[in-house]
Amino acid sequence: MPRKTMVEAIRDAMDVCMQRDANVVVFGEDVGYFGGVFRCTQNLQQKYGSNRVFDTPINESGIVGAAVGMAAYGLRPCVEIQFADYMYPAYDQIVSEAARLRYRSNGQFTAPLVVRMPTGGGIFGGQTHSQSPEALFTHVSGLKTVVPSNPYDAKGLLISAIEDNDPVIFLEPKRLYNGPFDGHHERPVTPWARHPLGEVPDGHYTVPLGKALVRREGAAVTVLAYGTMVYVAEAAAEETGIDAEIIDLRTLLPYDLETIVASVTKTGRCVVVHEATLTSGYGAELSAIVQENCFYNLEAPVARVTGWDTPYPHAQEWDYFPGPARVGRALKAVMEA
Amino acid sequence: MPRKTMVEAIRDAMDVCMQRDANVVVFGEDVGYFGGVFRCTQNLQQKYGSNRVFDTPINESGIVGAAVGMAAYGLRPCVEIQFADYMYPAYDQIVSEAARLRYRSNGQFTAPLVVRMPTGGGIFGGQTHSQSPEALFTHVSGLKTVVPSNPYDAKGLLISAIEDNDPVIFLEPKRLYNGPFDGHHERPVTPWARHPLGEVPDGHYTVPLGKALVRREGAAVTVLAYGTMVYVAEAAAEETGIDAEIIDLRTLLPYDLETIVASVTKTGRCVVVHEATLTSGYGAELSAIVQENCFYNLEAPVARVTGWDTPYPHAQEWDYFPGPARVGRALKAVMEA
Amino acid sequence: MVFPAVEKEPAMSEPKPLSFHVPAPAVRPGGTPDFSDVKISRAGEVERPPVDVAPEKIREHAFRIIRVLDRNSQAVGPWAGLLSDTELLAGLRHMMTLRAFDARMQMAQRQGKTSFYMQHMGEEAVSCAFRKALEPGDMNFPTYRQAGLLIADGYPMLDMMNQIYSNELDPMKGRQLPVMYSSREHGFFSISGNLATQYIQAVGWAMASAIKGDTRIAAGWIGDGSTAESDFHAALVFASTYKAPVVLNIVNNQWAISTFQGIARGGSGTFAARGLGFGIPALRVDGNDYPAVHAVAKWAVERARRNLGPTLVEYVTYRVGAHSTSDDPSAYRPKTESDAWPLGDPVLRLKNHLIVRGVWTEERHKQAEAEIMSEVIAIQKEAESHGTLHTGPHPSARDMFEGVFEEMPPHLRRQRQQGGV
Amino acid sequence: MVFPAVEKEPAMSEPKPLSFHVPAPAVRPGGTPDFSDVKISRAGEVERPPVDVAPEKIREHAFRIIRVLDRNSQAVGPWAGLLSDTELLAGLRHMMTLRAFDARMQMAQRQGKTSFYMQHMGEEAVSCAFRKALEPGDMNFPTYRQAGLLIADGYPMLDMMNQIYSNELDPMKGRQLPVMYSSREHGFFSISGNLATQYIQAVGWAMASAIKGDTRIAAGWIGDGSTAESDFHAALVFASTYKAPVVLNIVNNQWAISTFQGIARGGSGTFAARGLGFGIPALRVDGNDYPAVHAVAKWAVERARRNLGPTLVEYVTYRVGAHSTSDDPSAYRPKTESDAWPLGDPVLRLKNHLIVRGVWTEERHKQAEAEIMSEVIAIQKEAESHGTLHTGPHPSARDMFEGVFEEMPPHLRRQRQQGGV
Ligand SMILES: Cc1ncc(C[n+]2csc(CCOP(=O)(O)OP(=O)(O)O)c2C)c(N)n1
Ligand SMILES: Cc1ncc(C[n+]2csc(CCOP(=O)(O)OP(=O)(O)O)c2C)c(N)n1
Ligand SMILES: [Mg+2]
Ligand SMILES: [Mg+2]
Repeated sequence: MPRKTMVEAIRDAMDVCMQRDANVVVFGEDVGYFGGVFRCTQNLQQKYGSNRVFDTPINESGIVGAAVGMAAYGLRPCVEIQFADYMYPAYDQIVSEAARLRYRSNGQFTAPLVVRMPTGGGIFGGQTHSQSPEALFTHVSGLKTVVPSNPYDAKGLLISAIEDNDPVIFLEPKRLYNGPFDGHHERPVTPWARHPLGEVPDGHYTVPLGKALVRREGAAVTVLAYGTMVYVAEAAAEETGIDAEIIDLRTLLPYDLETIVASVTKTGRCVVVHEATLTSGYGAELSAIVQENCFYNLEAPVARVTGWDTPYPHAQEWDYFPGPARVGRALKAVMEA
Repeated sequence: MPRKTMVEAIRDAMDVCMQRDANVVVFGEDVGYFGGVFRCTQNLQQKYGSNRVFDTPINESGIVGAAVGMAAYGLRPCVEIQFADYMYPAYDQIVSEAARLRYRSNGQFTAPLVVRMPTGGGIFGGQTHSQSPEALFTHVSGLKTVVPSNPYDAKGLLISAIEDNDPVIFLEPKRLYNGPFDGHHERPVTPWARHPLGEVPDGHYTVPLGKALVRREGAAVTVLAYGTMVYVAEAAAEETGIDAEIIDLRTLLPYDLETIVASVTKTGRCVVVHEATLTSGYGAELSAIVQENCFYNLEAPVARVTGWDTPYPHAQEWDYFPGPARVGRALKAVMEA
Repeated sequence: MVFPAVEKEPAMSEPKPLSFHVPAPAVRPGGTPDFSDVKISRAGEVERPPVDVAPEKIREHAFRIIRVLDRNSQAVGPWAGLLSDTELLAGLRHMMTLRAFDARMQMAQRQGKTSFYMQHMGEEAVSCAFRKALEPGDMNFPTYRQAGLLIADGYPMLDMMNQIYSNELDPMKGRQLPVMYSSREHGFFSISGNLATQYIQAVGWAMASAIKGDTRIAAGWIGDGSTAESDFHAALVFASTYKAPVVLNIVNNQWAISTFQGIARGGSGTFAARGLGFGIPALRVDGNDYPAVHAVAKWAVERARRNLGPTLVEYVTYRVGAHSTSDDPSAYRPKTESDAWPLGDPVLRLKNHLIVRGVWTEERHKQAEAEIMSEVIAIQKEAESHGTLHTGPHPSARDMFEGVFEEMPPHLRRQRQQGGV
Repeated sequence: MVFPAVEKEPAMSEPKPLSFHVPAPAVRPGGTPDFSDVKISRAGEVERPPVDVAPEKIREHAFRIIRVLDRNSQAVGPWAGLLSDTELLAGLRHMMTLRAFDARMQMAQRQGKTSFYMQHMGEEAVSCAFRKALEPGDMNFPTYRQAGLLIADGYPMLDMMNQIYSNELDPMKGRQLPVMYSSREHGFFSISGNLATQYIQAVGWAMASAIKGDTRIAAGWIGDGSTAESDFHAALVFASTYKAPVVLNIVNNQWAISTFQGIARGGSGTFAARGLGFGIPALRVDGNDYPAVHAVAKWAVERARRNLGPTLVEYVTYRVGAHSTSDDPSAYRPKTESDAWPLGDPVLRLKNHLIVRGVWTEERHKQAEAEIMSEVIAIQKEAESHGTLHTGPHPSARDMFEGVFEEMPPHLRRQRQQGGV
């Protein structure tokens, strides 16, 4: 099977959708001629013309606002915000408009659009190229929020997102674009070409929204992770020798309660990991639903390992990033609790 | 002691601060000549002149952005967003600018500003006059978030907020402006003039940020609440006869872990209540920290009673609002668990 | 170093202290209304350029006011003559209907039958006449003060009232506020309530139409105060860059709640002037002059339809009533200000024009008023038979959980169960 | 009913399908650079109005380019003659220093000593000359491409490098990206990295100065591409309404990463034209012409200082280098495009002017180049002795937890403990 990087898989998803549905359009800052600063839309303009793939002025509210209008017209816009850190100017259009349009108009108008954005740290991007704002989306009724962790899922989930009739926030962990990353920044990068999850079928397939996947089976403790942290969790499990079951959530909303509950019921222990700051992060919701649903099975408090409650620093990237050592310590602590 | 409504108490806080500190300025949509759509700034322009109290164009990003510049200059802006539902256009200035300025400039520049906004439901305001977006602030490092529940606290907390050297989000439960509200919408409104917490001393006093208050002592279960839900929780406790300890958090960030932990350690049970939608609401964080800190004391899962995960509806206001019946059911369930 | 040292310049003479400027209206409550600063062009005076005119050729149009009906109620000048008597009479009927509807709904709110209402008094011509310049399939992105678009297009008033009452037949199932209508069929996009957000959506819709090689166009709507919002800029940037087939309407009714237009407008002279910075042709029109509104709208719509790009239109009018039922304007403007408004009343002006044309009389007008009012009351009775916000019946709690997504996800199903519905 | 029925109008003749317009640059990689569409005024041609001119009197200034240095390197026209030889020589030195600094830091990034760098090549005159029009105490709100403001004001280059290296002496304690400097002392507001947000902050700062009756003014900075951001609008609205004492600078370097200026500019002709819609005087100036930049800046600064309100200034220049070290422009524009840029190189032009003036020679220039470079290298060595991003030492993990708030709240203290620092 062909191997693809995550960038190529994401591009392929858009390509497949544009081929199948003339209503799919792609736009954003630098996504047209240049193909995006991470090259996720490279060659799409050449292939589909600037009628369907085009550069926009630098105005994130304009990008999403125009997409809402287009989606209401009948198109399926798949737009890019250059970095998740720059989505705030578009937040009003996402929260007040895209998310509520179906509801408030009783289905007369809908907003089937996808907002793609690179997210997460690990690239020395500092405060403005490293953020993980997923919790700001999962709190908003009417949005779906997706975070793929590998090329196969990225393509399948993005196709599902574009085909979905509701607005989907598609967060791409940029540190995974070229290969998996387990937090061992001092080690050489593994490219996707040498990783089984780099195998990406040609053509159309989907990975359903709302379904998590057990990436690693285990009996001792459940780790709830997504994006880059899936690999960090794997490394931590290997390195501590703890028999952790690692769940890759893939979709944060709607979340896959069944898979989560089944695992924690089995293991009786749970560690939640994410890159975003701790307080009011998505991990808080995970912690809350785990203890609401598995209280009587829990043998230790649900632990969270996350970015600290500071802006994302530059020099202290590896002090901030919740790497395998920190996750490993949490696993041990939970096992000993 | 003089009795004041919450509107009067809030106005008084600004008045006291403007009197004491010539750098305090107040502005926002309709806050100048008219005194604000809820009249919180009434007569302040008359008293302090339009140099210090003035109307702004309708641009929330402009209001907060200008406030950041003014704060960096050395003023202490206390600005109003007309409804919390309309803060989204200002979210970038709050999150990316006000919250991070001290950090990124290593203290060279700071943003001592207050953003006041009416929040919460109960007034048939529908989707755009009822929201409770506190979790969108508590997730952001560098912001303090305050929600008063009565005139005394409102004045004391707002003075603290204005005097604080960091940006403070000050959420005013609009349903409490004129009197406490326990969710029994069918009953006549009690004005603050007939409620002990309507007693507001003249002149300067502060209620410290970061300190919760036990509003009602109890042994059976801890209720964590803030704003309007404090009264709903009280009603639920009365009506169920459950000996609930009700904590009014007052400041959501930084939160008062000590008071929370002391109470839950004592009661062994905890119900978290808020108006905002459930998923990734601030209640998730409360639930998480309670079980992280009191796991071995908990005799039942921490329960959450909140607004549903839908946009705030109009006709179904009382189906949506987490009133005393729903809170009461949760109290009973937690006691029986 | 090879460079000579710069000698310190003699200190500049100490500058004077700066002072802060806050625009204020000419008059406040207690004062005598004064609109002498409102520069009003004579009817017939402003020229009618070809629709493919280069925007820079008509910059001055952004500072004048296109008017058709003169003091003698005659239609004059290059923008006159587009509408037949029957069409003008229909326009009169729409405006009168809107006014009667407003009166009843305002009263219904006062009676506690609904939570909230917003009227159009004084601005009826803008939305009623604009609607008639559009074709079926075109899409408006309105604010809460363009119900005339629905009435002039024949949207059932019963549906409007059902929504206002949030009753069992509310087409929005009780989820949305009163007056925040939505009708795809009538080219009326769901109103948000968040100001300005929909202006850029209108541009996006228009871009989509152009992308698909369609012939339908869009119209965005915004108030004078809301032009200050940032999405106004987003809309103008996108419209200018992609030459989107959209008409960008600004309804300048002089007030934004308590704030007079000078706060939003600043030093620009007019709101239409905002278009100058984007190379977008910008016109101003007497918003209380039905034929003028219609003619300018037609011009702008034709530009869009012929793929000539966006047009910005400022409708100069006056909000005679309160901002909404939550507001009392006597706190911030003289009570009699509306009487002094120099552009008169749109209903009266069209009525007088029709009388001058010989196709209308005072008697028929009175009769029509009575007929319209009793029709509106009949519909109101019917609506109330299906419930009011106060009494019910309402859409159900089940309806509250529906429609967040196309399919209800598990967490919401669980919540609905918990809610016991 | 008293109204006659409206007969259905005959259907309008079927309109042609719309088509979508996306602006594209004249040339792409492989093509021959072509700037023939850039209209360039002759040096000395554009008049110099009094600073209290009414904005509507100088609308055409938004479409022309103020230039001082002519083809023969003479300073000509009404904007010439403000600077002494020594001042011009200092300007040359600042620009040369910035260029040398850029060259070294660019290389340092390539060597892995830091994560990221952004250079100024071709745009040195803009920030270097502007700084000299300000007084101490005035405040800039810069973007990442105005390091000339620091260099021309004597901010220690060592501090800049320490920040770029995130080393133990980094004045920002490793928290902020390289090039996102901050210096209150040098009137240089902390750079955010989020585009356009600081434009409105500049207006707010200026409003504060006016509120306090101070004499200090502010300057906002933005790139051509970033004028599309909504905060640009917020800034212009507030500046226009409150007549804030602020200079609003737009650096039009033709590109926004890969996107040519036509995408942001749309149909407006120029970026300065954006001011027209706000009644804000708008000037365009040759950004590669040191004396012209300085003269226009002085004019705008004087307007602000005299409480005459905001001025919008567009600096027409060209981004010769890549957007940043993460970018390779050969993917989206002809490699030789910068050679074809009609306004030349700012360093060369000032150098030639000084030679024509008889105060400079080729030899002294070479010597100065060498001297500056060795100074920069010496400072770089010193900076590297305190660490680079690659090798350390860095600010500590403890520093990471500090400064989020004035006082560290309990939850952060607990986290710092957990982090073991
Ligand atoms: C984003 C946002 N900010 C504030 C408000 C509150 N608000 C509702 S209407 C209004 C005034 C609007 O004035 P204008 O645009 O002139 O429209 P008009 O009411 O005069 O038709 C304001 C401030 C809102 N709805 N949305
Ligand atoms: C809000 C936001 N959106 C997007 C970006 C990513 N970005 C960084 S620089 C840039 C281009 C800016 O171009 P321009 O304003 O012309 O400035 P220049 O780089 O040419 O100096 C973009 C899109 C950002 N930093 N902030
Ligand atoms: Mg208005
Ligand atoms: Mg640029």
